[in-house]
Amino acid sequence: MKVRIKLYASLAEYLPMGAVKNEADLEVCDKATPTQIILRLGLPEKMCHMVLINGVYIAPDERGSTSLAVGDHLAIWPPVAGG
Amino acid sequence: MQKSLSIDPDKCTGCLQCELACSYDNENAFNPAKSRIKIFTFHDKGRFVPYTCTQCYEAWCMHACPVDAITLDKGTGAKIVHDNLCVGCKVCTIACPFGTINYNADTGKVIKCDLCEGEPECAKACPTDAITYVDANWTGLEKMRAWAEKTDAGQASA
Amino acid sequence: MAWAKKLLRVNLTAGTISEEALNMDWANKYLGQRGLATKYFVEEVDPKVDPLSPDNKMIMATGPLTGTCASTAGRYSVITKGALTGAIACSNSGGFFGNEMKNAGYDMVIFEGASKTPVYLFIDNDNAQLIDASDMWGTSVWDTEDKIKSDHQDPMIRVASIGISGEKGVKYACVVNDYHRAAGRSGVGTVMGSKNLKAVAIRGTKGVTVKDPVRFFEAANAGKAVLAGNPVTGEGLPAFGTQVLMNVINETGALPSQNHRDVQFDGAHAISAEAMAEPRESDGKPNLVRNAACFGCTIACGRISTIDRTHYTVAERPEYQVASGGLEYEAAWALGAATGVDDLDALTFANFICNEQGYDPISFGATVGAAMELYEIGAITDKETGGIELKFGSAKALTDLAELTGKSEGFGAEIGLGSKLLCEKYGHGELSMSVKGQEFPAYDSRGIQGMGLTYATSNRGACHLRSYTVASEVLGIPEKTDPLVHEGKAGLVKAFQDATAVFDSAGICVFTSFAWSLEDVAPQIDAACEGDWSVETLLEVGERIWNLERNFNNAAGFTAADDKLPERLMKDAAKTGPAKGLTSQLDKMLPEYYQLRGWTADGVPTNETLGRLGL
Amino acid sequence: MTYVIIGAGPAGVTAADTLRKADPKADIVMIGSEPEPPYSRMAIPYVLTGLIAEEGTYLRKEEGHYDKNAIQYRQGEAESIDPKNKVVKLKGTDDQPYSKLLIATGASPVKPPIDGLDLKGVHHCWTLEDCRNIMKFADKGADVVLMGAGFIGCIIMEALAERGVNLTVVEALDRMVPRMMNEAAGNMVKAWCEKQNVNVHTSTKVTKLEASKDPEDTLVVDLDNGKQIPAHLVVVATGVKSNIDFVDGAGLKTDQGILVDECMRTSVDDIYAAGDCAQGPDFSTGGWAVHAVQPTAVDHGRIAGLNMAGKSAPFKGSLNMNVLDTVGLISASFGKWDGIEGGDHAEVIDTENFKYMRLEFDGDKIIGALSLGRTDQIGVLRGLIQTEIALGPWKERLMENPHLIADAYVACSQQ
Repeated sequence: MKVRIKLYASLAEYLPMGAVKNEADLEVCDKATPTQIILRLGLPEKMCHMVLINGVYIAPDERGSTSLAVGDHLAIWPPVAGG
Repeated sequence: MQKSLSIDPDKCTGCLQCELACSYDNENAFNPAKSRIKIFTFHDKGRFVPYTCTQCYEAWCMHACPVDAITLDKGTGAKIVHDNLCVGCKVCTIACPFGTINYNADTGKVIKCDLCEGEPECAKACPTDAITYVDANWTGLEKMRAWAEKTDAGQASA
Repeated sequence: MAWAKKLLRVNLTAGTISEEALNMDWANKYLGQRGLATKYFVEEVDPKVDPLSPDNKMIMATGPLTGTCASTAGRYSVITKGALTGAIACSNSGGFFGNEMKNAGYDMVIFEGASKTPVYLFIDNDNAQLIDASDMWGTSVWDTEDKIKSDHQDPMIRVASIGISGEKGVKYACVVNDYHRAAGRSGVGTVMGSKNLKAVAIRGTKGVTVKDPVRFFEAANAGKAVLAGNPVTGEGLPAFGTQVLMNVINETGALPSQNHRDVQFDGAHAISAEAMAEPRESDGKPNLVRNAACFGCTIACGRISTIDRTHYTVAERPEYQVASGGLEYEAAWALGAATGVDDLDALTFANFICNEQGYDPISFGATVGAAMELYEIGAITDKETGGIELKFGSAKALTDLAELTGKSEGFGAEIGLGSKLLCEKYGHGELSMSVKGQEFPAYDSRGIQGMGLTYATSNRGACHLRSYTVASEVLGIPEKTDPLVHEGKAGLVKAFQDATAVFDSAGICVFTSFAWSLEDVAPQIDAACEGDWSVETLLEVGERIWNLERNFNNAAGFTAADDKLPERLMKDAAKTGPAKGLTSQLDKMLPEYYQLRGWTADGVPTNETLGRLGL
Repeated sequence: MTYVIIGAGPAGVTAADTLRKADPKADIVMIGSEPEPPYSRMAIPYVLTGLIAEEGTYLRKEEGHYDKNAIQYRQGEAESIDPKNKVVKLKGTDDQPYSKLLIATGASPVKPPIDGLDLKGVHHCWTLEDCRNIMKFADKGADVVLMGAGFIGCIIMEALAERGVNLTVVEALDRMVPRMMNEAAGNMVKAWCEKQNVNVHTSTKVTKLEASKDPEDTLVVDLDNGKQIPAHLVVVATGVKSNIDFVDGAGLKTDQGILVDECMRTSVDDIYAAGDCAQGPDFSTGGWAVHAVQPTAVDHGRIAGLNMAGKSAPFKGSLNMNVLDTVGLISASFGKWDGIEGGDHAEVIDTENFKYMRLEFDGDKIIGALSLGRTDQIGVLRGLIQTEIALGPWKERLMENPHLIADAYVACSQQ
């Protein structure tokens, strides 16, 4: 199934080829979890501070058990802040 | 291996922590106006340039001093102003083509970078490694020295 | 020791300047800057005063750490009764001005009265004088700063000034120092303009000392190490600035767009930190030139930017083709998302103009957004706008209005009223996205529930900097809470409010709080300042300051009825994103908040609370 | 190899030290004509003020410096040079043979043709001996007349003022420090001095000095404007001239001083000259000039030493520059401070605060500068001038605000 991957700030360098505006579509297996995708893209785990599926925060201990559905948006940030 | 201050303006954010550390170490107060290192800000280019004494080999300030009040610290290579000998004549301040030795009207003496006896506070305080204290041979100060050589001859060949 | 223990009182009506010893009893109870200056202000000013009357006062104040080597310790605040809000106003600014004031030997400068003719205050250590500024009146912040430095032939003078907008009464004019740092909100620059005070210029070379230097160095260095080791303050902010939030908040569904009709913005990426770093087509260079620090700041989140030379705003105007203060998140949101404009160069240009003419990009952008909605519904037409096609998404309308508002000309004068007065004037007060007259910043209270309470209870009107619960609700600092629920938010908001009042009163930047808790701050204050300063004392100081401000507002005529959000946020549910279907739950949070604060159900501090805090 | 240096001032001592470094084994003989160890005339004013003792003026402070470096320091006054036999003849003592000779005999104060300059209570301020004499007279409240408000006169003035004397300065030309300052700056210095209670007469000449008996052992100074000023002490500082009379007959080409090339060589083989007695390359004009100032003396000494030791080190020329503290007002001048024809200049005058800055340009390069009331980073003016930095866009900024010199220097040299 296809999901949309969004990697921001310093994680942008891990985006797959062909990414536009920090986003790329990725073919993943059914019920893929954020942890699986993080591993596949080679993202350093401690850099994955904010993991959002469709804008909803996924806590670290739920990243291996929460499954994505077709067309879901998985967005990941390193530790950032602003104001 | 003798060390010297290495300056990388590209890394400088203009925070002035170096000036604060320098002034506190030397003047017992946080006072950028009394710092021996100075950050130049080029506003419309977004550029910050830390600037201090190069400790040139044959220092103009040292030679120009009429009373031998500036001497070479053989350990660090720094040219040191001895307050007990300095008479405040200011000849060194016009002799130094970098303008990095300055008169302090409060004390009637001149002040300049002395490399903090080999542990420069500015380098310690710099949060971005724009100022580091490294082996003398590969420092950014070479650029300043290159300019220095244009000032007169005898400098390089000495 | 840390405090200079001296203040300068400038009576602009009489043209007199006098020195006073700082009230150290008050300093021990209110620390400095925001807290201490507010104490002076409420003691000296009638809460009912018209903000623009000579009876209003304006205080520029530093904190005890200002000018020391503690990280970020270069701050100052401007305290007055806000021209935009009529509430207590305290706007905080970085740059290098606060440090210079401390080095000249003053903790604060109190301005009272109003000058008959334009003047500026020049402080050269012990020598302070009011100087005629007639030749600067009608010039921009940038020109004023240059002229003062040139007149005194001293490029090291630090200047805080107002632009034309502040002179002409734009309600949200700022005080701008160092070209692009600003005490930005609530119209503190408008008050300054009403006093005919064009600028304050300072050269200070006296130095700042601390109580226990050895311990202070240790504490300050420990603090710096925490900032450097923290991924947010050590890596994220320097590299991406606050603008990194654009995509975060958009993804979270809390990015108010088009006057808060939507909570997400299609153009978010185009105006984000990521876009600022991308090479542009015309010259291959990114918008972002580099990051820059304020005085003593080891984070360096500031942006220095350039505008594409071929862009319509600057193609014929080389003076705007140089590097200058770039977009921060709140400004980018207001100039962009709030108006639906996704042209990064246009936003950067508007931001330059805000700095150059000294007015708040948040209130400006939000007001333009409101005006665009008024235009869309036909409440204002081309006749009022002078032919500007005021459509959501129009970069040209944004930049034209930026220039007009800077000079308070044409429809810019209307935009300069702020959204509340503008919307009321055209019969749609409900379209003003504001609290106590001050426009919201960049977070939607439906998608981040705590921010609704933050805005509603902020003593200076809607503001993110009074309790930045975004840190917890979205970013997980210090720990993650759920942004969509209202439970627990009253306590969260109170805790943030009290702690923030301490940061604002110490002379340091609130951004340190992404890494520092008061456990990191207390040792620095304790080593620098006379007296004993623990986390507990500081928290009490914070709570005391909050109640002091609240008391002033209550006396000024504000009531619980002013602690409210616009109907749109209470009734119109978010249309997209995680908060889809949700409205703000303010009515559930507010009573709990009052209770936690020790206030009556009407939002008035009880005698018991006041007594406990020594008020 | 025997290097002989006549003169033990800054040029001589610097040359001796340079020679020792460059040629560790050679014999080095330095001949001084005064009884004290080599000392600095520049420091004499600070003895007058009491800031330092006489030892504080010594050019080298390290104990046994000359012995340690095998520099033989010989008392004596050179009478003549015999280049053919390579010998320096000394008054009343043995001749000094040399392999290579450096003449660094400095300069002496000139005595104007005025009656009464030999009277008791009239002194130059040139040697430590002069200094001791002045100190005998210049007590607090004493009436002191200073003849000459040139560079040296002004340096002494500071010291005299600090001793609390009742000071009157008489300068023949129309302004103070006329050779270092233009009218605007010179007048500002005058106004400042008057503010510090120094009586200043410019465009005024001393016509004669007479002894007075009322009170005993004092003087009366007659001025050409008819005024008479009583004085316990008269200090004569009306200029100096190079000490070169003794080289007559040695075949050296001379003008104002001994002419030297860019390696400090005189016209005679193996004889070099340096310091106040040498007329060396002038950076600003490309010609030859005597620049009787400390930085030039040590530059000369170092260049001469290197070349004498066989290291080729041509000199780009000395920059005429001065720094002066006139009773607390600090001024500096560099290079062609009076500009060149057709060159631009930038000038700001702040009369109220005694601040002045003037830059002289040749195209987009700075060739000279005058500054009053500023000390910060003032040395960059030397850097800007001597490295001939093309300022480009910075010229316009300096034209607007000449106080941006340091910014301009850093911007143009460190980018």
